[in-house]
Amino acid sequence: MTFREAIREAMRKAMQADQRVFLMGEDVGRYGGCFAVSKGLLAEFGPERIRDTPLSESTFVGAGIGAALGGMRPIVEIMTSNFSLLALDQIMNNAATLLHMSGGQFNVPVVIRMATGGGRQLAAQHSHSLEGWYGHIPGIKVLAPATVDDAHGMLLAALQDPDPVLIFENALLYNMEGELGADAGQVNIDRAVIRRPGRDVTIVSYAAGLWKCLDAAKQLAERGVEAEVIDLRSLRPLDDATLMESVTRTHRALVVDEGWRSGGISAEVSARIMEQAFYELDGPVARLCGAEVPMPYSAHMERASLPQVEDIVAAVEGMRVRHG
Amino acid sequence: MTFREAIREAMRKAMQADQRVFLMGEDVGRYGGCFAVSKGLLAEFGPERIRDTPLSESTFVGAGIGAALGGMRPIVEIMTSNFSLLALDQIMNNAATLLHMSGGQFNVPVVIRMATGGGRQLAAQHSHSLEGWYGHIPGIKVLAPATVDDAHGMLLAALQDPDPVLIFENALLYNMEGELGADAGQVNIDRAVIRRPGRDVTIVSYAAGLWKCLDAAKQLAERGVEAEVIDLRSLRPLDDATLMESVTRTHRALVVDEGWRSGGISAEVSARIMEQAFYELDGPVARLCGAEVPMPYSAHMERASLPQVEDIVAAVEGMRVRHG
Amino acid sequence: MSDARAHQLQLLREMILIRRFEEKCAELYSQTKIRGFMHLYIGEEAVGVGVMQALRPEDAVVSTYREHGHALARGMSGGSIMAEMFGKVEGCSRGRGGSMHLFDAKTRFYGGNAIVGGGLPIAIGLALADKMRGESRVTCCIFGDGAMAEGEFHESMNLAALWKLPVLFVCENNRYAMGTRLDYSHSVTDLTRKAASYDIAAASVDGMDVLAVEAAAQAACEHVRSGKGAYFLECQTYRFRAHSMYDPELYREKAEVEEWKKRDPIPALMQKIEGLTEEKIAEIETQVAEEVEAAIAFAEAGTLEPVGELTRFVYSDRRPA
Amino acid sequence: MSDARAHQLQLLREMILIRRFEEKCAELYSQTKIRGFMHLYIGEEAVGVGVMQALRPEDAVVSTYREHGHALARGMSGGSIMAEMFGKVEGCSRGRGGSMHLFDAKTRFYGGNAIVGGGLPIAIGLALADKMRGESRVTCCIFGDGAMAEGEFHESMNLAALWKLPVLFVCENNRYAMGTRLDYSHSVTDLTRKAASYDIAAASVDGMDVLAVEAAAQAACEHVRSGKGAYFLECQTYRFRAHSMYDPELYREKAEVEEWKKRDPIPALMQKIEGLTEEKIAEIETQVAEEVEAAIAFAEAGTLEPVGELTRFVYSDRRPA
Ligand SMILES: Cc1ncc(C[n+]2csc(CCOP(=O)(O)OP(=O)(O)O)c2C)c(N)n1
Ligand SMILES: Cc1ncc(C[n+]2csc(CCOP(=O)(O)OP(=O)(O)O)c2C)c(N)n1
Ligand SMILES: [Mg+2]
Ligand SMILES: [Mg+2]
Repeated sequence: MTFREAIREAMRKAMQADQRVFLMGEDVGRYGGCFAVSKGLLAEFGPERIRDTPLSESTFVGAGIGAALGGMRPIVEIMTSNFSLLALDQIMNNAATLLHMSGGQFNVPVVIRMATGGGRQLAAQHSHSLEGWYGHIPGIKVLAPATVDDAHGMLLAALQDPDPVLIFENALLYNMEGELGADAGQVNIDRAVIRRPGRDVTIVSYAAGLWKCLDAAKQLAERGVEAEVIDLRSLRPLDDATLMESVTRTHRALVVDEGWRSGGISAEVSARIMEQAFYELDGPVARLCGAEVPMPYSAHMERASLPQVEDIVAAVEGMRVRHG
Repeated sequence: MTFREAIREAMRKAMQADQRVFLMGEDVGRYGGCFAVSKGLLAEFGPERIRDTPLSESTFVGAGIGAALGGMRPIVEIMTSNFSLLALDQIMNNAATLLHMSGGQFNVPVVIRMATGGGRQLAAQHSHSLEGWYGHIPGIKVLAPATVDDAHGMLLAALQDPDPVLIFENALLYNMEGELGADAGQVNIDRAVIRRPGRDVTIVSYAAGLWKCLDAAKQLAERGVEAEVIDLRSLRPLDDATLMESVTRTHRALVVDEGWRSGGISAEVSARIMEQAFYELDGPVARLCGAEVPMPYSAHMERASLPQVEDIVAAVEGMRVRHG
Repeated sequence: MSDARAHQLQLLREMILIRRFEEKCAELYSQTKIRGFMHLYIGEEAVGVGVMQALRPEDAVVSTYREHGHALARGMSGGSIMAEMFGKVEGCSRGRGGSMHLFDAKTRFYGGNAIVGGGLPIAIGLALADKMRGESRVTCCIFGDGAMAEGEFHESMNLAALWKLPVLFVCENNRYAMGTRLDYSHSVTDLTRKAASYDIAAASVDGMDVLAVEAAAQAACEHVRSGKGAYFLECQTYRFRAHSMYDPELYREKAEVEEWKKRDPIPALMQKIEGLTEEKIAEIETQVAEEVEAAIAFAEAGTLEPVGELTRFVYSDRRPA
Repeated sequence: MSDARAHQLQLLREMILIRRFEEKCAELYSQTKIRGFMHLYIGEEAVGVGVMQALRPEDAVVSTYREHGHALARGMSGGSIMAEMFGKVEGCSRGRGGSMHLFDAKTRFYGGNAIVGGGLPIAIGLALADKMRGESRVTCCIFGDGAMAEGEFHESMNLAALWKLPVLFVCENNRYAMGTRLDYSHSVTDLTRKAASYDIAAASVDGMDVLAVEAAAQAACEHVRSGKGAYFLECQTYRFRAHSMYDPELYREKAEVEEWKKRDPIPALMQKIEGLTEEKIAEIETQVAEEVEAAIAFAEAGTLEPVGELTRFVYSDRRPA
């Protein structure tokens, strides 16, 4: 099953189980979803529950918030994270604030899914990884699945959550194959997960970047460096405990993020390790991030804009991690 | 002269000197500016150059970008940083990308000013300090004046800049009095400034927070701790050199930011010190930030949401800075 | 006393309540009991009072930052509103919202929204929820003339029409958006023409005449409840006071304000109520004054939310079963 | 040969150039020479070619991601466009933009904008700059039927009308926004009614008839240049190909596409040109084929931008004097 199918499967299950769940967004229905995630759902659930919207991000996201207030469990799809900027007022000023500023009266159980990330030569208005940046906003949760299991289970968990949850789907992962157990259900969305244990250095990443880190870890292992690779999974809240426990063992950390460096999630992870595990560190936490540029179209320039496996390997080696 | 008047004076000078400069925004003209910054300018320059716009943040910001492309030097005023979210698509997807994605053909010399910050009991849709968060975006510059001199000189400098510059004016500062030399002109916007020298600990802040830090530094001095206080001034780009030079002397740093902590500018400053001055540190860089909540209305809760002088003093003392 | 006359007296009472409540608010603002931004409704009472008559308890209201009048007319207690503005935990939003952010689940009052235009999509969603579940409830969305220039107005009208949603759009056209006069905000100042461009049924009504507003709102709600889709009601009104407590009112002539004050909705209604005596008016004023005083007393007696609760409700206390 | 006929032949040549150029693009896409998102204009050539006739060199164009045709008709070289899509530094955007982001300062072609609706405010600003400086230039802003649902359309139309800005709004109504048919996007599908709600002069024209588009655009530009303010021109057209290279076209019937293909603007114009011979057509095709081949050769021969320049132009190389 692909990552894409896993998300579709989760939506299908949720809609079968709960009449309040519906999907809304541009071209989710008749077109089949811009990345084909919702393909087939229109035939199964009809246009009332698989709602094509006009191009109007701010209003259909706001409508998702309103429908959630009204007792529904909407899934709102935004085609690409760059377009979500059009809806950011609704996300930050409404979804994220309503529960708190109403003194606990109105919670907003909306799920907002969107594609994100570079690597497909879509250039400067379709390629950015804004998920880490969204992690700044209190009142929302921000998830970034890397595996088929998480693509499926996080969506189910998000739909059970009483608060607004944003799920960023790195579009490079849609075709990724993986196993999904027959009994797969919702997953824990509070914890980061160690995807590969290791004793020499902690590499922190998420989503598409995670797979590059795992590849790099393999190469490093051949050179005698055992890297532990952590998948953040949730960018807000962050699971400090898992991070600190790991760094306390490895004493070194590298954060790999395809998003822009300054003020990105990599900065937050670094700052937290500084605060909570400074005396465990044998050297500074390093960051390897997307270049701070609007994403260029040409393949070689885009490649240069994103952290690659060899960069990760080099970064770890540059940290002079002591071998074994 | 107040901070407010200094900004007005800079706008006046710029409009007198350069026919291309004009001001556009909601209620900048007939109303006199929501914070009275532009009061009187309509009478002096007329409605062509002091343009009241309809409520339509996305379009009047985009129009500023377009007018800049068309050879003008627009100053666009957004009433409050929370409202700027409505224009974020134009800022990130257009202003910040056009020069790069056009291969250097089209630069965007627009200046976008907005009020920001809490402390006035304006609650969850009018109070956030989003300036640090904007520092994530490559292609724009982000300024945060703390002094009358900077309020004036940064605006003049921004108008000379070929690229989009956002200026965040903490509304608590508008009534602050200060001196402005008769020959005051544009100021350097590339450098952070040491507002108070000290040898024991570096406190990093900007805008309204700076003044709290200076107050705290006075109290700390009475207790024998000499704090160096740095005013970042520019949140993008950050002036690493000034920061590292200071930390290399003091070996301790505290970042004070009224914005939210996670993924804010405080995280970036901490991460950079980690990367560039780790071996100079005697202890972890600490952060004191706005509470991660939608800003509450009631005075005592709002106060509790923002770093206060006593919190800064306590934070420095908690760092066990060695005295003398 | 006829039912009709009793009802008129009730409308009068509600308008006077809003008026006196807000006059006190202005005083309390000067005394710094109330802080932040505060926007008075004085002069516009007929709109809120008239519109709310047409709503049923199960309907929803999405309002703006100029919402004291809407909240009172919707049946929220003056005490909970005043306590809110005093920043007390007994306030309708636990003191977290203040004047601009009144909320009340009981009366389905979804704010108190201070991003101009930001409430429109929320209303669309509430109405969508009702429509999907086959509820015949109305979502009443109130906004100003200025808000209609925002993109979200366009998007929301289109969606409401496209999906035939049960929304009552109420535009309080008070001729200014802060200091920006209608004709500086809109190229077309007949606002019902905008509704027409989405094929949304529309009417314009004298917003200084509470009976006219009520009748128009009743007709509008009937349209919405009967499944014909959204309705746009423009109420032509005027604010007698400044935009907020900080506004020096440079943008309009005193004479214009005075002209409109002649159409004050409260005396206008008084003249229409048959045999209304000075005594009756005095009785109402006394009752209202007591109610306002009680609200203030409630607010004064209120307590502060413990600081330790600052981060409570950033997220829900618990996930539901 | 009459001037009129020569002009018609020129229009034909331009449309054929776009058609053949894009047919090649599709091939080159299959060969992975071109990557990313690519949106073909095939079927809609009469709109871009017709509209561009009415523009002068000093005018500005703000376009969308479906802009190859606009760029070619505006006079940008096929080579610089093809090189751009090949990701070469000789491309009109140094290979940084690709198909969706063609830019050209010389012809005042301001993109190649891939946020639907995002170009409208930019056009407003360009026109404002002209107006403030007393230039009598036109800013031509092109967008689709889908874009008109975005809030920025509403805000931009209002501002253009309010400030009487010299903007020519060109809506390419090809009846679909990706897979969303016009009547699922808009409650009112007569798009000129939207323009009317801002008091912007408007016309709708057969977008499959290049001569009609040209005439309408000329009239529109005259209106704009004479200081009467903005103009809205709807061009009714159809895209013969998929929305982009990824679109399985589940949302429309083949028969509908075939029906529209009967109105293909190229044969339609051919039939109108007096005494047009097969030889003449073959001659044009040959010239065009050569031009397209030359463009491809130019692109193939192009070089890659040095990786070291990645961060160049995030900010300007230097501050101006
Ligand atoms: C998005 C946004 N922009 C600007 C403001 C500042 N502001 C508050 S009220 C207002 C005027 C709104 O006018 P209108 O919609 O006519 O309502 P009125 O205040 O007249 O009732 C403005 C500009 C805001 N709150 N939100
Ligand atoms: C803000 C935004 N939302 C969604 C998209 C994805 N998208 C690209 S083109 C398109 C359809 C636009 O339709 P229309 O305006 O009619 O232009 P057409 O493609 O038909 O020429 C969509 C939804 C986008 N690029 N930008
Ligand atoms: Mg108004
Ligand atoms: Mg279209």
